[in-house]
Parts: sequence; C-alpha cells; structure tokens
Amino acid sequence: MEFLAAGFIEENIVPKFNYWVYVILMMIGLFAMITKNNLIKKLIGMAIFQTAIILFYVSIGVKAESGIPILGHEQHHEIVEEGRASSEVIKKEKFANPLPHVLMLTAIVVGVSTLGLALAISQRIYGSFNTLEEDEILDQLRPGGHD
Amino acid sequence: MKLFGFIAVIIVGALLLAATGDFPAWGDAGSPASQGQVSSFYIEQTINETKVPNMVTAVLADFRGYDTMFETVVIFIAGIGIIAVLRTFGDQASKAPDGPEADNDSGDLIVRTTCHMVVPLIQLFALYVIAHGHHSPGGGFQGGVMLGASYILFALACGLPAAKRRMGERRAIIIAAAGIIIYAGWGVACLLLGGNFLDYTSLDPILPGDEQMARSHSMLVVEIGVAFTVTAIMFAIYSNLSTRGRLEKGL
Amino acid sequence: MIWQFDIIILIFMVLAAIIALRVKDLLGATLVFGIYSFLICLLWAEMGAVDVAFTEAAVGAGVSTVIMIATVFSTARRSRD
Amino acid sequence: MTEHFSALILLMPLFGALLVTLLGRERRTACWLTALVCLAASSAFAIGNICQVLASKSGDLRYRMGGWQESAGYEVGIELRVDMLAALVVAMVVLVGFVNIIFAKTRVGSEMKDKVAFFYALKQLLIVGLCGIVMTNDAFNLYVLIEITSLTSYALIAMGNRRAALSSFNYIIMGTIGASFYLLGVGYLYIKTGTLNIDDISSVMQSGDLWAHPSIMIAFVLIMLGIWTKMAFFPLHGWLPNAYSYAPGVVGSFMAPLMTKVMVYVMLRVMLWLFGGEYVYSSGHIWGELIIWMSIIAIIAGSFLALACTDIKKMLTYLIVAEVGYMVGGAWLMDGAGILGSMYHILSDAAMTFCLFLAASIVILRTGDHRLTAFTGLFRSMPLTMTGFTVGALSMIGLPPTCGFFSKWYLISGAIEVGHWSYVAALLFSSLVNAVIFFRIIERAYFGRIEGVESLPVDADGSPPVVLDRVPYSMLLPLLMAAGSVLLVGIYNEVLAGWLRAAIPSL
Repeated sequence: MEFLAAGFIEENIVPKFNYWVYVILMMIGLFAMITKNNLIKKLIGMAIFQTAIILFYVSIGVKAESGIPILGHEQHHEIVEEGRASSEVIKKEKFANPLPHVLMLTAIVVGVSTLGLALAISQRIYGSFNTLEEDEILDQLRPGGHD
Repeated sequence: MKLFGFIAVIIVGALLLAATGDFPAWGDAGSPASQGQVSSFYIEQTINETKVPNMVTAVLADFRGYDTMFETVVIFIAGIGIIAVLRTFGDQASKAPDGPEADNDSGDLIVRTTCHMVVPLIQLFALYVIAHGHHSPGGGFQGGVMLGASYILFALACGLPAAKRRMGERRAIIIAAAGIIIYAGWGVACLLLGGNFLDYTSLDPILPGDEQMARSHSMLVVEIGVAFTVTAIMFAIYSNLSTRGRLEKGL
Repeated sequence: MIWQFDIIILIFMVLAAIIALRVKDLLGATLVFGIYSFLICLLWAEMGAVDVAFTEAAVGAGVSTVIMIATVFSTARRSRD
Repeated sequence: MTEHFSALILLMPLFGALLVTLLGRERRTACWLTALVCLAASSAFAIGNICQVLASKSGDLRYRMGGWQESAGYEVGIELRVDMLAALVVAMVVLVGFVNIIFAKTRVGSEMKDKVAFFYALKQLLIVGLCGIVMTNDAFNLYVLIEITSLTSYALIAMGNRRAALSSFNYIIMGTIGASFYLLGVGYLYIKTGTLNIDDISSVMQSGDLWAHPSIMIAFVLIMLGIWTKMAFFPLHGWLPNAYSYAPGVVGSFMAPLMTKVMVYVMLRVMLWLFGGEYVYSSGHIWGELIIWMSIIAIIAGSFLALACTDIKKMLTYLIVAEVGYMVGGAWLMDGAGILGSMYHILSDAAMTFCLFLAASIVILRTGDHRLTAFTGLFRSMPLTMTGFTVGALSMIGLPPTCGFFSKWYLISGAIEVGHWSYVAALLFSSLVNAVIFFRIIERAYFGRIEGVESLPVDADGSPPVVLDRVPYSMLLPLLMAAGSVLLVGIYNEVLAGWLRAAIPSL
C-alpha cells in the first residue's frame, strides 16, 4: 500500500518522471522484441529499446539551470582573448554534462549500424523463405532437419 | 510466448524502477555524475586544453577519441557486413547503363529539377557542419550522414544507376576505408612522433600554432576522416537495402 | 530544460511507440517510428543535448526511416501483428 | 616503441582489415597474405606484451590513449590496462586468429565465393574487437568493443545458408538485449559515481561506501545479465547452438573458441576489478549460492543436450554451453583456486574447442557428412586428423597431460576447499558424459568399417592441393598446432597457473 501514499508520488515520480518514462519505453521495446512475430516489428521494438537507453543517459546529463554544452561567444572571447581563468568565467551549473552526450552519439551510431545489418539479414531471410513472420519460417523449417 | 515475454518484461521493469528511487532527482546539478571531477574537468578545462568551445566535439574527438575511432569502425563494419550478407555479385548486376542521358531515365521532371537544385545546397551545408563542428553542434558524423543523405536523395529522385555513377560501390568502399585510415593513421602519426596513440600534442612540430591548437587542428582532421566513412557507408547501406543487394534500380 | 515541454513530448513519444508497434501496415509503422524518432530528437534538443539531437535527426528520423522503408518495399508490407 | 605494444596489437589487424577491403574482391591470395602478415605481427606484439608484463614490477601495464593524464585522481581519457590475465587472453585471441587464417585459406574460396575479401576484413575486425575488450579499462569503451565483435559476428554468421541467416537474426535480438543491459548497468554506475574508468568507479564506490545502494546492486545484476546473454550461460544460451553450427565452417571454428571465452574474461573483470571480490562474494547477497546452482544446471543440461545430438557441430556447441557453466561456477566459488581454475579454463577451453572444431570441419569437408556416423573408420583413412581430434577429445574428457585435466583439477580443488560437493559432482558427471560421447566417436572411428571414400574437392585456386590424410597441409597444420597447444597448455600448467595467480586481486 506504500504506492498509494501521497508522499510516494511526490518524492519518487514527480522529480524523476524522465526515468519512469524511460523504463516504460524500454519495457515496450523489450516486450516487442520478445513477443512480436514479424521480424520488422521486432526491429522497431529493438530501436525503441535502444532509444530508451539513450533517453536514460541524456537525462543523466541534464541540470536544472543548464543550456547546451557549448561556450558562448563572450565567454570564449573572455578566456581566449582576455586571458581570464576558465574556472572563473565558466559556471558549471549552466552547462549540461557533455560526457553522456558523447557516449550517446556513439550509441546512436551503434544502433543504426545494428538496425541496418538486421534489415539486410531480414531481407535475406525474406529472399529464401518468402515471409517475414517467424512462425511461418519455423513451419517451413520443420519437416527437413538440415539443409 | 506472450505470457513469458510479459513476465520477463515486468521483472526487468520492476528491477529498473526499484533503482530509480535511489537516483538523484532529474536535473539535480549536485548529482555525482554532474558534480564529478570528470564532468567538471570537461566543462572547465576543455577550452584551455584544446581551444574548442564545443565540449562535445572536444570530448568526442580528443579525450575519448579512441572510442570515436571504434564508432567509425562500427559504421564501417555495418557497411561491409551488409554488402557481405546481401550483395549478389553477378554479370547482369554489374552492367551499368551507359550514356549521360541515363541520368534522366526515371522520375518526374519537377522532382529531378528540384533535386538537382537542392542537392548542392545540402552538400554545402553538410560541409559547413563538418568544418564548423568546433564551434556549433555538428561534426564529422552529422555532416557525413547529411552528405550520405544527399546521395540518397539523388538516388531517390534520379534513380540508383545515376547515383551509382557518382558513388559507385568500389568507390564507396575505398572512401569508407580511407576515412578510417585517415583517423587511425593520424593516431599512428602521433605515435611515430613520440606520443601515445592519438596524442595530438606530439604533432605540434608539424602543425601551426601551439600544442592546444595542434589538438584543435587534429580534431578537424579526424572529423573529416569520420565524415568520409559515414558518407560512403550511408549510401552503400541504402543502395544495398533498396535493391536487395543487386544494385540495379532503386526504389 | 523546460519541464512542461518535456512531459508533453514524453507522452507523445510513448503514444508513438505503442502505435508503431500496433499498426499492422508495416509502411505505416515505419512512418510512425519516424515520428517517434523526430519527437525524441525534439526532446534532446530541449534537454540541451544539441549534438545528440542533430545526430538523431539525421540518423534516426532520416536514414533509419529511409532504410526501413526500403526494406518494407522490397519485402512484405503486411504484418499479422 | 615497446611501450606501444598494447596499442599495436589492435592496430595491426585494424589496418589489415582496411587494406584487405582496399585490395578488393579479386585479389584473394593478396588478401590472405595481408591478413596473415598483420596477424603474425600482432601475435609477435602480443608475445612481447607478455614478456613486458612479466618484466614490469607492478604486474600491469597502463597505456593512456591520447596521452591524457589523470586530473585530480580521475582518468579523463581512455586507458588500456594489461595485466597477466589480459596479456595471456590477448595472446590466445590473436594466435587462434592467426592459425585460423592459415586454416581458412583453402576453404574460404568455396564457402565465401565472391566475398573472400569481406570475410578477411570482418574477421580481422572481430579480432580487433576481442583484443580491445580484453585490454580496455573503460566501461563504456568495453560496450563499443562488445558491439564491434557482435556486429562482425552477426555478419559472418549470416554469410552462411538460410538457416544461418535466421540464427543470425535471433543472435542479433539476443545480442542487442545483452549489450543494452550491459550499457544500462554502466549508466547506473555512472549516475552514482560520475566516472567511467573501471578502477576509478571501483575506488569511488569504495570511498563513498555506495555498496548498500540498491542501484549499485541493480547495476551489477544488469551487467551480469548482459554478459551472460553474450556468453550463452544456460537459460540464455538459446542463440548459440544454431548460430555456431550453421555458420560457415571457417567462421564457426574461429568464433566458437573465442567469443564465449572472452565474455567469461569480461565477467571475471567485472566481478574482481570493477565491483571487487569483497562486494560480489559478500554473504549479504542471495546470488552466490544461486549462481553456482545455475552453473551446475548449465553443466548438466549442456552435457545432456550434447549427448542427444547426432550432428557433430551441434554437439560441440552444446559442450561449449556446459564449459561456460564450468567457468561461471568456478568464478563464483569464492575461492582463489576456483577463480584460478576459471581463468586457466579460459585458455585451455579455447585451445581444445579450437582443436575439436578444426578436426570436425576437416572431417565434414572430407566426408561431406555432419553426422556422428561420418567418423566411421576414419582412423585408417585420416590418421593425423583423428589424432588431433583424439587429443582434443581427451582434453574435453579431462585426462592428463592435456590442459582439460589441469583446469578441472583446479576447479575441483577450489570446490573442495569451500566444500561445494554438488559442483564437484556436476564436473565429474560432465566428464563422464564427455567420455561417453567421445569414446563412442573414437571407437567408431577406430573399429568401424571403411566405406566409399570420395575425392577431395579441388582447391579454390584450381591447383591440386597437397595431400596428406587427403587433406591439404594448410588445414592439417593448424589442427596439429591446435592439438600441440592443448598439450603445451597442459604441460606448462604450473607456469601459467603461477602467472595467473599473481594476477588475481586479493579477495
């Protein structure tokens, strides 16, 4: 009954709803990957699954006051031309954490590579089985053991 | 299967949600990940160490350049993997239509004309994105995808054979490999000049400016390498997937 | 970050994800998936991850959708689930 | 130059792969030579690396990519870390790759047809990925490299027939789930610690006393689930038998010995270095006992499934599932000898699986039959091949002086020390089943009647192959090298165990 307590929602869901939504998206994707019968649908599920993880990582990097992790012109000018110390000019809480962004660039690339390869393989499967439904493919394979 | 999948998903979801209670609140600037030494170093010292205002580019191409090299390798693997899996090499497949007028063999006149006008603009913007990645969002990867997309657009509007004459399969593979050779070769150059692999400061003697500028210039070089690979592979992926590996006529 | 935008986009994203998986026409599913990618790209721009948003716009909403459509065209368009 | 060895091990096959793609699909011999030379150089560097680790005082080499020094005690760049275990596993990876390149020469033409160059390129990139996994000290870099190995193996497997394409698709689904779980686990660690370097994460968790936090525990569970999916630990093994047995012969004989073993290495790395033995083995967790029981189930189920197989390659893949159970169980025994056995078994299992897969490929090639009945009477017509097979089989059963005996010895002595008799029983049972399986084959091969012998398919180049056992030297030699390595790893077990013992962190 803990879930119904009023304090639970304010403490655990409201400040962290991004994390909750990422879990929901991930569960949707995972469910599709496991249960969908059509190979393309499985791949759409896979892509949703991967973007959910990327959402999680990007959410780590956000700060309440933050903007984009690129120095503005004035700050750039102050540091490079006027020679002021960067730690004075740059306020950390004004910049989003750049590390998760970098990691997720890589993860997006990995995601599209996997998707492309999987699509190529599903085209080959379609070429030799003439269907993309998993159960129909397994039916075709059943009578003959090896080929 | 449905029930099993449902149970598995619920277990995983419960596991993940159980941990969210333990996380710092979303957007908390004092969370370990945001407050930590590594993140502070990237935010505060990037400009001093590399003279690049875009922290993401600097971390991507320099601090974690080793990761990015493998990211490029991943793209390369996807490209040659798709060719290896799907491509059917045959005599009839390699026969290209001849004559320059084959450009106009397909598609609507308006579409073709618009495409001929838009593609140079896209490519110009893509080059800008690659070159300006130090100061604004973008970089080799994004620019490369856009360059590749311009070829895809061309193939959609004017037919794959016309696009293939501009970016044939062999040429695409060579460009893709050349991109990684630029990247990794730049790292090896650092190694030959006495630094560690990808230690751009050791290139200071042969590049203009001081050590920090050497880093900045080197980042541009590796971004160009990334752009080469991504451009070629994106087009190769599209051309193979849209023709089931026969590379005849596109969509 | 603007949390009102955040909530709206997240709700649309969950809807788009569910629709993409429910639609039986694979071409439709692919297009809804393109919408999903575009929404997530907006979300990242809103969270300050501009480089990631740029990449997602080019890759997720652009190239992935195109190669998925290419696959749907050269295979079957109907799906049973 | 010597300090760059660890980077050069990776770079040689990377450039080799790029050169091979540049050479194009027409120049097959040139592609083969390029791959051979690059992997030979890489092997030389790997052996040099072992010598360096032996010579170093601290027992581990560190190599900072990009030359980024640490800032206030935290690594800002990516660091490679090579200790004795890593050096040995890297050497194992590149040597198996090198020998397999020799083996592939005659077969690759007929199995890959026009795609020989792509095969060599993907294969070398797979080696790059495996070496990188073993050496990196960065949790996220590990993910990227895991994906490199996965993508190359999806493509390599899918180059086979239509069954291979289907099993590759299943492998993609399972592999992506596994890798994504790993990535999530790393994200959970990052949100709590703010760093990605494995040593730094460990020290932050130590100093901040984060052990009690549920998210750390869930990170551990997620990372373990991801790695187990990748290494085909029993309930998650579904993708492995089909993928490896339907893959083209030259691919299967290379991937089977390496992929699961390297993932076991990653598991040990995560357990002992990232989280630390103190946390993993602490009695507060329910998982210790549970996982040993799961590995016992894996061993028994793998053995039974192998016993039921009539297809030689399928049988070997189920034996891999059982062997993974050995290693996971050994690693969780909470005991130095068990961990040592697990580490030593990584090396010995790679040697013996490699040997058996090579022998099986040769037999399948010669007889054109992949059922166990193909072995009938083979001792008379192919004595050398069967000798190699027998050495691998004896090692699988666990008879001295093969390496399989010593790894079982370490595992069993570890289990006895902590009094886990059911694990001992499972190991002995699996030995018994292996004995039944292999003696059945060897008996058939030795006493069975010879039937009609077909002629060998002509070499890919059109030149008549040099024949001994009616098998070209380029296939026989790798088999004998693999068999030799089974014996060598066994005979020098004292030396190897001494080296590995020094690499185990204190529990």
